[in-house]
Amino acid sequence: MKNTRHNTPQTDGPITRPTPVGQLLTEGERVDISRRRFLEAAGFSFSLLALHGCSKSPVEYAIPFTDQPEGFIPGQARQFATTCSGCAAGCGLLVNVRDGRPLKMEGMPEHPLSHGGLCAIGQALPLGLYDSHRLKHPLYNGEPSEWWEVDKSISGVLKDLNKAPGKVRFVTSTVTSPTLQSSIDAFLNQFPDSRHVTLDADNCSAILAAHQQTHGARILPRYAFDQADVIVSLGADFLGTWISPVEFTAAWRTRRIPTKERPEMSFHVQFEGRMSLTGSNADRRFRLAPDEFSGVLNHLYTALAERASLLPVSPTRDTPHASETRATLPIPEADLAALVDRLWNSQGRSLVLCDSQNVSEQILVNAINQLLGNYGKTIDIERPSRQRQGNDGDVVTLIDELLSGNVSALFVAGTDLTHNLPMTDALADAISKVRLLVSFSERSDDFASRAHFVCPDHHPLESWMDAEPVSGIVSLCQPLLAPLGQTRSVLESLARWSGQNSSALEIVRATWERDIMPRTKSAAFQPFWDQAVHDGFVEVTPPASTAGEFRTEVVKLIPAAGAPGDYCLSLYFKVGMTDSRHAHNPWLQELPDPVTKVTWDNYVSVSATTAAKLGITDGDVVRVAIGEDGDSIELPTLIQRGQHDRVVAIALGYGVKGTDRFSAIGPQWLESRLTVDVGEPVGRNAARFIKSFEGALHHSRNDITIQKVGRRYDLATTQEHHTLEIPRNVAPHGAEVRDVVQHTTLAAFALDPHAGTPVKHGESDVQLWAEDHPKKEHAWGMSIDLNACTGCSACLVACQSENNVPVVGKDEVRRQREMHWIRIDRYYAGEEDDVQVSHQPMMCQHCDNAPCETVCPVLATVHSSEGLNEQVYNRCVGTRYCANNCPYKVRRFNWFDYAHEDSLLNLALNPDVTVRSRGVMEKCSMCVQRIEQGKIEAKRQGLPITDGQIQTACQQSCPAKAIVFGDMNDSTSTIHETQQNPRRYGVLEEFNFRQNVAYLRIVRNHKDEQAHEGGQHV
Amino acid sequence: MSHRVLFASFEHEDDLLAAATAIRQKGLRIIDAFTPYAVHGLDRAIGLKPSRLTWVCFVCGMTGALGMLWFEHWAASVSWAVNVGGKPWNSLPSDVPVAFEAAVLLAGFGSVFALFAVSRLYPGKQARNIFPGTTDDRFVLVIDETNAAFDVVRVEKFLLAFNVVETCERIQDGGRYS
Amino acid sequence: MPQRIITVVLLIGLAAVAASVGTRRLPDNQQGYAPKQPIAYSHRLHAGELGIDCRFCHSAAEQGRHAGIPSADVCMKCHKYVTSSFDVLQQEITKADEEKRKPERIISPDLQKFYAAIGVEDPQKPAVDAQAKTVAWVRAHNLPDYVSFDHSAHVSAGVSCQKCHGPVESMERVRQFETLSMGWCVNCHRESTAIGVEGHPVNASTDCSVCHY
Amino acid sequence: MSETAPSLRPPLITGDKSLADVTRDICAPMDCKPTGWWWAAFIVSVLALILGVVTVWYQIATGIGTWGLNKTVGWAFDITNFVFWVGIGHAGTLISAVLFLFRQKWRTAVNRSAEAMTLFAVMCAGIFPLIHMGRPWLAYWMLPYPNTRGSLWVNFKSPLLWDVFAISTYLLISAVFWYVGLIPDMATIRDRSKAGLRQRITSLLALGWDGSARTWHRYETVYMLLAGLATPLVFSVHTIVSMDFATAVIPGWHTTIFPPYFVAGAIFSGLAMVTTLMIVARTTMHLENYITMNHIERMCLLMLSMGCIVGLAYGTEFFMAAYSGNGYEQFVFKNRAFGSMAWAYWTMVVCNVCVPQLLWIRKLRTCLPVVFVIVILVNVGMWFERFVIIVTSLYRDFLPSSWAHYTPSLVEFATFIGSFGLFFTCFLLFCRIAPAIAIAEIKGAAHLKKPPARVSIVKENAA
Repeated sequence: MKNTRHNTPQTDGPITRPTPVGQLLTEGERVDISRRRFLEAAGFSFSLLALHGCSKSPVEYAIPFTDQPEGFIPGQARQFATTCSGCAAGCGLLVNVRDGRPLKMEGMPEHPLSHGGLCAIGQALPLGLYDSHRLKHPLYNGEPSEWWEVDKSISGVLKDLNKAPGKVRFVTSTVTSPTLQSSIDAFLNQFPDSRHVTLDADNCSAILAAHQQTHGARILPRYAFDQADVIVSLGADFLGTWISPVEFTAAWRTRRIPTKERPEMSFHVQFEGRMSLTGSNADRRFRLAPDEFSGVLNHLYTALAERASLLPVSPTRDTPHASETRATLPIPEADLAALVDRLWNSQGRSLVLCDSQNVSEQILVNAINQLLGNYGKTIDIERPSRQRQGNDGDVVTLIDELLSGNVSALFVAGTDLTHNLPMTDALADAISKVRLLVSFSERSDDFASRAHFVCPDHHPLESWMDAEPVSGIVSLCQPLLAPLGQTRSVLESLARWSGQNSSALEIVRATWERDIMPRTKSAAFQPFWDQAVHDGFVEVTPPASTAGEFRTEVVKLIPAAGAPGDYCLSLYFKVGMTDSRHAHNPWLQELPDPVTKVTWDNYVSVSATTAAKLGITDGDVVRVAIGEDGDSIELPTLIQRGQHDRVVAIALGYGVKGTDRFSAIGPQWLESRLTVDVGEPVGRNAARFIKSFEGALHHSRNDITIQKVGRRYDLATTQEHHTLEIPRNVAPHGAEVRDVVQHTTLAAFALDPHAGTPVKHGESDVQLWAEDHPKKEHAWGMSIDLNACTGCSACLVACQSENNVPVVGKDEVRRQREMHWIRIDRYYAGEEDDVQVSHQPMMCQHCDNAPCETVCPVLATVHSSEGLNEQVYNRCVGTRYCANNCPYKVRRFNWFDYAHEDSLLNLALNPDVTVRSRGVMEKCSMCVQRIEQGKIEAKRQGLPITDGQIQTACQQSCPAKAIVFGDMNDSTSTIHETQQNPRRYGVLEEFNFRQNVAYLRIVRNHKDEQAHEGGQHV
Repeated sequence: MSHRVLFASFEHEDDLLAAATAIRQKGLRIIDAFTPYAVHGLDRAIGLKPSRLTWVCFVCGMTGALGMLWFEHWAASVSWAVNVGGKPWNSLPSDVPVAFEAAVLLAGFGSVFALFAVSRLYPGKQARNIFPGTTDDRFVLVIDETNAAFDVVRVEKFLLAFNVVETCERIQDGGRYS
Repeated sequence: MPQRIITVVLLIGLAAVAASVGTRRLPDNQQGYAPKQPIAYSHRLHAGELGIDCRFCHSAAEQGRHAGIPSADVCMKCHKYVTSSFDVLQQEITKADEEKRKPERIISPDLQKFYAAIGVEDPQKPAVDAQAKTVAWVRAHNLPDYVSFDHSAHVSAGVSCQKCHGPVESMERVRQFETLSMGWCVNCHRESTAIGVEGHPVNASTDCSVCHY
Repeated sequence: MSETAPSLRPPLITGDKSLADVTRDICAPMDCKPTGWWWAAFIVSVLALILGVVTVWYQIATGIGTWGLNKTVGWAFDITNFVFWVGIGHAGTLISAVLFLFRQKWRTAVNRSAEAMTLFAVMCAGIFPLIHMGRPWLAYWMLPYPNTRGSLWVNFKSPLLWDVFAISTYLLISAVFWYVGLIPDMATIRDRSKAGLRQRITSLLALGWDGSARTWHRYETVYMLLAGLATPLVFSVHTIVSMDFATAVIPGWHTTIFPPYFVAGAIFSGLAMVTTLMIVARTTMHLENYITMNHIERMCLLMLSMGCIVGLAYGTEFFMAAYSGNGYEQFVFKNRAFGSMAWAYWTMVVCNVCVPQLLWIRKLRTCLPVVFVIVILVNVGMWFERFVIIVTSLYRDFLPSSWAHYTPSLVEFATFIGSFGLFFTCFLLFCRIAPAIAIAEIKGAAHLKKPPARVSIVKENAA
């Protein structure tokens, strides 16, 4: 892969005709569909004739530039630095642009936040870019219109507003962009009564509010997981969806790798109601309903306060509830005591987090962190994060204002207001009464469909923008291709309406010259700018901190609430989906949830006990309602292990308007079923359950009821059996558990780094045949550190994007025919109260003694001289024998011709990788196209291949850097190192398949020194 | 060269066999016989040597086996040596099944076509049955008359003992009778 | 003699089949394909007579998988001035001298087409419009889409252009010289690994994944 | 001198028949109009065949996805049917070739139809590996022919490739064997039918056969050779089929017992199918005198013994699994018997091991209806044997994460029915256009003692 980075690509020149997208065709065929269809119909006997009949192929054209851009090489990818816009986290992005097409999103290794990682959402950006359902024109009352017309009428209305003062409200999701912020402010300044309201669907408003009280500044601190020895998270899914998962994963990972020399790890405790990705990776996990957080926080605070001998002044004395709070403690006293010890012993090296929207709880959290002296150590409020600025207070006021009907103009950007709010008829009605409704949405989402004007923004890959996710780190977004539709940057729209006529580029440059450069040492702007564009980000001096001293007086224990309800509804966001923004992305819709492995749906997850109580099983549709007959929603059930018995969890961000487009996605045939019924959205919108009280929007509530509806609905899951234990009735004695995921405890590891190795019977490495297949040149290998891997599934989408893996739709997934080349196996073990979860990425193991190769009759899968298991699509006749004989079941068969009709969407296809036709087998190729390119690149420069020069797609953006790939012949390479790692093992290695993919054993930070023999005994 | 032959037809295989043996004891030569089915022991009775077709079969079989073994070896480890599942370039055991099949195929077809060749059986050949029913229920002996001592009447009388049904004389010329 | 007739018929049939197979190209064999180009560009003239290096126009061949078709501005490097064949221009100049007048510009019909295609009236002046559509050349060498061939790999290994493209410098219109069949590629790879290219040793692998992925 | 009438054995042909009678009786079905039964059977089979053709077309045009397969279970009905039909085929060869070598005269009654059955069964079998491919139109890539790919040959290490050779060889040899046996009868028909189409066709096929003793002599040799070749061929074919599984790594497939186990199973299923057909033919075509109870009973005894062998194999599998100490192996077999697809396993055991035990009782094995029911059940059971081996091994393999389920689709059922359609259509036509019993052979074997009917012409002349 080229690592030289370039300045902005030539987007104004004509985009060259992309090199023909690879199509796999039977011998003698070319890219004409008609004849392919004929062949299919004619089947075997005819086709022979057909093949001999036509040896002439259709004419292809080669169309050069009139004036070739500088440094442009046809068919070669060039990388451009920009910033990911999937969420507000602002990770650094390197985009591979080829022949004028952005193709593959890669993490930027130098980036101070993401450190080269990128999540599934970031990986999936191209599909959003080439989405044919994006708006191509502005809309005026739902009708396609022209910009001048829209501008004219909007400016007109705005003028009147100036005359007759009315409230102008501008709603956005968190704005980290200094430029956008300033232009919004500038725009709003025109009006007497105007406010910028920030609404985050996944908000941290309470944390900011809490700091307002404890530190006198409304800030979101920056958490340093790499500094923390003890991490206590109450519900915060910081590895999955909370604030900045990639950044946090990268930091968290640094403390999770024990070595022979330093057998140390951070200790991670998770209290949570549902099973989150973070919880699944915790060392110790307690089931705690969101409404029980306060109890635990009270306890931790009082206990720590006593330790800190703050007793006399400790607020525990002057609250009558202190005793109760202890009484109603849902967690074993001993466990908490132990935890308190650990925390106390690691002052300044611990971290306590909570995702509650309850300010008083967050104040306690701050107090605890203060007691532990974490501020300034693991919690940075000098250079706070700006990744969540959502302010519930403002939103609630806005709702009131709307209801009272004195809002005269409402602008919405970057969020779907009406989808993310608990809508009522009154509110909807009130909104429809607003004089001017303007949406900047890329698609006609729920609000856009109500708005008078839709002024579609560019896709982030088409426009200039910037971001300051963490104060002091400013990054740039640059356009990577000319806009595909007649869209317009928000910046430009706002400028127009404030009377200027400047382009987005000018606006951004202006801001940078005015605000950003002064914060650096640079003197001249142009070089500074060029460098910034090249690097994608600059580190500047952060603004002076506004945070004051900690105010103990505001700390109060939380009075135990009244009797809790039978259930506690907990609304959450799915990894890879988060809020509604990405609902139109089929890659993300088909991405199995890292924990539940469900695709294409949201659902009601309950614990097994509760399910039994309600008499429901997986797939039973239930009605969840507020109170007895309040607002309700009908969704299928999913029984989730490790879930709190009272907690009922539903994912937000579903039921998005327009997702009925996916109804007929995937193959349609005799017995196929639609992905969603015609006109139905994917999943259901649970925003109606968001509870607004005390000026905050709460994602959990107690006043709900559940009834069984009696209907059934099969969820499409990619995994049917969820444990490594064999069902009791068929488990052979002594082999009840399969040791494909090996793990041990830190204590055991400290004693013996090889702890956890299962007892082997005899020598497994005897070779039956002569060793006559030497790997002279290279020996490609991969190793995956299961201790680092969180299961975040970024690699799935990375692979899908790199290797043109098709989307097959819900029905095919239901039939266990998903096509992902890399999957992440998730296994549960242990008791409900302490479920151990392990994630294991599984892809082709590239065995040197590959069972699949031996059985292929036509030599379509053979072994390369560099240790790769090659799959030659155009030779494959599709007997599926190889897949049957694959012990890992990682081979994927093209059961149908998967749709490639959408010519715009086809632009997202990687021209380096053949698009497989019906009837051929495919599987992980270890990104052989990258290997070949790397070798050619090296040959061109006459240099040897350096370690890390060639990276597989999954490895490149792994936020946890769990995947290592390289040449095992190169004694200096990292992969060569991992060969010696005591935790190294191979899945099913006792069969002597001689895989070139190895795994590093899980080490859990437990005290008990009894190492587990492989398996998942707890 | 052409010479006269006597046809004698019977209705039962036992008569045929008895007659054939008796006639050969009298020193007469039996040229051939026509029967609806393979009469057991007739070959000995009219003095036919064991067929050499078994050798054809054997040779074909060996050709098939060895030829295929060589081809498999050549294709898999000389012409284009491909690493399949880390197996040795030339793994003899896996070559055996195909070689065996080839042997059987060639042996089978070889011997059958050999049969057709030596017995002059080919599509479109017209069978000349002097007595109809040699494919149904008649058994016919063809006796050589070239011997100077041959007396048709005496032979016919002699044959009566074996319930001969019918006799007639013909000229034999090469393969056919007229 | 029915059997004779039958055999004869069979033999004739076989002969016919054999003949047809022998004469017909195998499927997917495009050898000799020489499409007519929108502009009769002559490689013989440019690469042969004028001896311009292949890589002057097809510069990408050294850096990328595609050799690339030169963009109009590359052509204009020369054809800004050279508007017709040399002698024609010469005659005009001498003629003009005799007639004591400025030589008028002569533009050969094919260059006319070219200028028109890229949207320039007067070669001396820059193109009126950068967006002008360019010449749509017809691809003479098409590989199936499941084959990936990288020019730079071969050029840097020292394989001459003619090895695959044949004597282009002598072709008026470019034609596919070799079969470009898999067997042809593979055999060249084997050969090169065995005896090297241009004297120096190379490792031209015959792994499937060298071309198919 | 051949000592005739080995009358210790019950006669092969009951009823007092002359050679001419035999010819007439056997050729009767070809002369007279088909019976109503025949028409009924024929129409049903043709309908089934049409259904099969349509579904195969649909599936080739749409994709293998129209089957119930998934990422874990890559084979199910397709290969099950393949092995099933090959198995059926084997009994034909067994009866005609093996019994011939053992000089079992009683075979003559059934060998012709048995061979025909082999032929058609192998045809049905051959279809499945073909259509189970993702790209059947490229099936010819399985053959090692010189090509423009440099030359890229085939993988002689793949059992599937061995299959290609085994099955095609088996089909060809069976066809030849069948045809060679048919030549003398063709001559017979040629000579008894008056000039016309049939006369012309049969004389073409008879290759000018005139029953010369010399030809008979060579013919006997070649027939014996063919029988000698076909016998090991049968064993090799099913051994190779079993190697598709035995050489794989999947627990439940990776077993050394498979070759004998499969061959026994094949013969078992084949016998069942032959008997089925014999009973049908006997009743519908009035061949009671040729297909006697004696034949039926012998078949039953053969089946009984095969049933016991198969039963032993089932037991051995479990023992080996338990004895191996290999957890994966042990699991697969426990799972077969008690897992979610146990029903299939127990169907197999009941039909193949338990039911045939009834044949110990003479009363039952001489009662046609009972025998008929039993053989049908055995057919079912043997189909399930293959299904169990293929599916219940695949759907629960090494990594629990990829465990899946399998439910067949309509297309699969239709294709299966279609294969039966093809089989019976061919068989019924065969009964009409070719002698269902080898005339020459049965004449040779039967030793009819009927004295000559007519008085010799020669005698009169002499008197």
